[in-house]
Amino acid sequence: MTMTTYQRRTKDQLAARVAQDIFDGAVVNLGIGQPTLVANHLPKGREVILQSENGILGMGPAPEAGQEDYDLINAGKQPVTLLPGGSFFHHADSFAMMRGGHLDICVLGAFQVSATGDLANWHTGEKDAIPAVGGAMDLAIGAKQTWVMMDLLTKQGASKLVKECSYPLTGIACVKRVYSDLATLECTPEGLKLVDLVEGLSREELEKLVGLPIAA
Amino acid sequence: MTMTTYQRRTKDQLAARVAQDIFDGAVVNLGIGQPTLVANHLPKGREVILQSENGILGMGPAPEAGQEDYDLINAGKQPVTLLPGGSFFHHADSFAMMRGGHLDICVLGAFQVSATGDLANWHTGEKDAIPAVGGAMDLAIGAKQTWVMMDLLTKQGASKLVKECSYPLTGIACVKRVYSDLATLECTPEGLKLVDLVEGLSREELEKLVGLPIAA
Amino acid sequence: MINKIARSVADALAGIPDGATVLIGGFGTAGIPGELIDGLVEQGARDLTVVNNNAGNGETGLAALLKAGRVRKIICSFPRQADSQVFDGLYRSGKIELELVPQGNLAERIRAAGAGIGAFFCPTGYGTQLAGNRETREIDGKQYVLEYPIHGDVALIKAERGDRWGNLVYRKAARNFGPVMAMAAKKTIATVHDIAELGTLDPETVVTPGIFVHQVVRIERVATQAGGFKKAA
Amino acid sequence: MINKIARSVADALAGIPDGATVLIGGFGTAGIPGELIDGLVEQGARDLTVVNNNAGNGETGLAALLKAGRVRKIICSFPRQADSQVFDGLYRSGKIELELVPQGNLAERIRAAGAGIGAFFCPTGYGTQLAGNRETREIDGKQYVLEYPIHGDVALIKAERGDRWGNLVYRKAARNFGPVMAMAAKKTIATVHDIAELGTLDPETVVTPGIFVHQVVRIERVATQAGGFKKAA
Repeated sequence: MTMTTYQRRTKDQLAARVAQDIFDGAVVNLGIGQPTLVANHLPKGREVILQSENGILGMGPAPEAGQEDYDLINAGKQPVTLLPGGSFFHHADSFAMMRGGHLDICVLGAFQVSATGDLANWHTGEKDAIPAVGGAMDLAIGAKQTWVMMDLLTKQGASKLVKECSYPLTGIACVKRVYSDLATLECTPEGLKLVDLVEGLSREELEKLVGLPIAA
Repeated sequence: MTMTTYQRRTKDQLAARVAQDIFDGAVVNLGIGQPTLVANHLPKGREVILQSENGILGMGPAPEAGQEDYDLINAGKQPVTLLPGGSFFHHADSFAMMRGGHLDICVLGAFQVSATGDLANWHTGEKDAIPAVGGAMDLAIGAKQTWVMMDLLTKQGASKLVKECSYPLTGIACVKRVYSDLATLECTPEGLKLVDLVEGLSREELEKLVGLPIAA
Repeated sequence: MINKIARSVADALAGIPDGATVLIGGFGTAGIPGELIDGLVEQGARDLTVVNNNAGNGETGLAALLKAGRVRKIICSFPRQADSQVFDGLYRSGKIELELVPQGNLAERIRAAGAGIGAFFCPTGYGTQLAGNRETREIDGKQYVLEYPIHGDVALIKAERGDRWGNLVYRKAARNFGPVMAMAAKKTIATVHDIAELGTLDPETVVTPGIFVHQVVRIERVATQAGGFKKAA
Repeated sequence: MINKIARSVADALAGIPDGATVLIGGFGTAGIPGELIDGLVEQGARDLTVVNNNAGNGETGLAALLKAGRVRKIICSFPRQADSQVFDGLYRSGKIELELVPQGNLAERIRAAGAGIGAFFCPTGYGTQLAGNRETREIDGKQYVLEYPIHGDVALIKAERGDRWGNLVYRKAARNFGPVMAMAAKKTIATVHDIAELGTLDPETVVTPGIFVHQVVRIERVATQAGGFKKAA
């Protein structure tokens, strides 16, 4: 029996990995939570426009302490700023952007993603849980490309990449790419396809962790 | 045989008659052609807001000669002005106003109106005629009250108030009132109802001209 | 003369009946018509259906309205939050009905009500629990769910400036649901921080034309260093 | 770096293929992107479907495009006008297809395309010739007709000012179809009279956010006394 050694991507490394694939000029929506980190890692020289569901295009970084304006917040309700060129609009216009296919990329967190790109990220399905969906379903099916950013395994070691989601769905066949702490994969109608791996991990080992075939 | 003498309302008298029923604070769309005249006869002291389908609320009178701005025109493509308090908006918002039931009154011309309020005002139905509908169908069914302003009879003496429209319909059961050169009438599910008559004309004579029962 | 400026919150809210559907603007800390919600608690209408993005935070505002037992049903996209304890309690004890709606459907259904649309086929939520047993249809190879408009009896919204015709402009992301809710209600009541003289709002920049607004009430401004609003304590 | 400013009309229009659906803004004398229509005549694409409120006036602009035999079909609300002789001739001789659409349906169908709506039930035209054999439905006691979105391959619109991100503001009633057409096309090309430095357009007053715009071309202004535009001779 051989032991392989590999290092999981840290949260910042993962954010940087996602950021690397965001092209110059892209209009991007970064979901609440971990995806927000991606903004800190956009490569210099790329001009990327961030959209926020609550009616902002051209969102900038958090303001300095004391400069917070609670009329200028992101979807996670944290104070942000507006870049030159930014604009404000109402909720129906904002979701028209999202649902009408105008965003180039959205990056979301997930509980589970199926090999063919089904997404579960809004509800654990537990009986006593109070559900909340926000804009997740609109983003998932609306953007030109939906990317998921997550740890590959749960704390219990179960794969969050699955044959079929057991949690309630957010959208069907909507995820194009999964960026995880161990690997980057594509979801296709034929199943998972490998994009890259952390050093020291092989495709075969990844297949074992995930329990699903992963095309090279 | 007795001859009655009565005077038809002139175009300006008819416009003044319509204007008399437009209440203070009303938001009104005046159709192309004769209805436009109503604006000149609004009683002093009433503040009425005119909407134009091409994205104007608070439309004012025609500008002085030499002051025309061809970015500021009405639905009939004539230069107009904007009153203090007026605003501009795009076509979908403008028709949302019209179709969403936000206009208090619209005043339209007509080829025919049925006793129950069907309207025909967009197309004569002639084989070689090129049809054009514009915003007529939206206005007819969208305003809280749709009023028609027309001569009661064609040049050939036929009644334009009919049992059933023979011209292609603009909308069904949408006309509430007809203001004509001879009388003002209401269209109801039970048929026509008299509101007023020009001096010297009796309800019975009007019924003969129209060829339909007219409730007192 | 047209004068939509109300003398007080209480005057503006007078006449809201029991059983009304109340659209309430706001997203996060921005655009919540706090004074109008407090006024609605005072005003006393009960058995309300409330439409808002959330289901109340902390113990004030919408949470206070819920706590007072005045809301029969809430239509929202994101009820569960760290401080949604009032809603959570009512929901778990079956004392409030929840219609959970994806946020984009919420905005579009409200707009549809304002625009006179009878229903629309929408891609969001297809194949999920939230599509429930709604009608679905494939159009041009894509799956859609049929969604119906959300009409309000009253809309309570927060704007920045308004005039006696009811024209409104907003401030930054406080705009959010305000413009669509204004279109969708029989009676729209807006708070503003400034009453503008008629004709001083630039006609190019009016966001909500006065036709959609029925009452405008001035409220005090609580500015932060950045010129924005302090987060409720 | 994002730079949507095109060097010329010809550059902006390059690549429009034969068979394209072209949304063209404008209502009456206001908001017609004359320079782009002239450029499209030059550019040479044929077999076009044109979506515009009218079907051309006089002999220039859209009428010239029709006269050059480049338009297979026109979708509009008001083709017949005193000076629509070019369209009239083509239509009477069966050389152009006409889809006549009530103006509100035209605007709403274009918006639906931009907003990702699959179809919608709409009250306009129910019971009339223009509803054709479309599906109808009674909803809450009212009759509706099912209408489908109008997607454009290209939108040609006229705005007043724009920046390198594609943000646009308009002037008075020249706004008309511009903002909805910008949303509904794969490629939106706007003429402006001024290029604004990025950040100088007030974010509160941007009417079309840059996400909906792909090319911005500056054209000359022809001012009248009132600051508006001269009617084409």
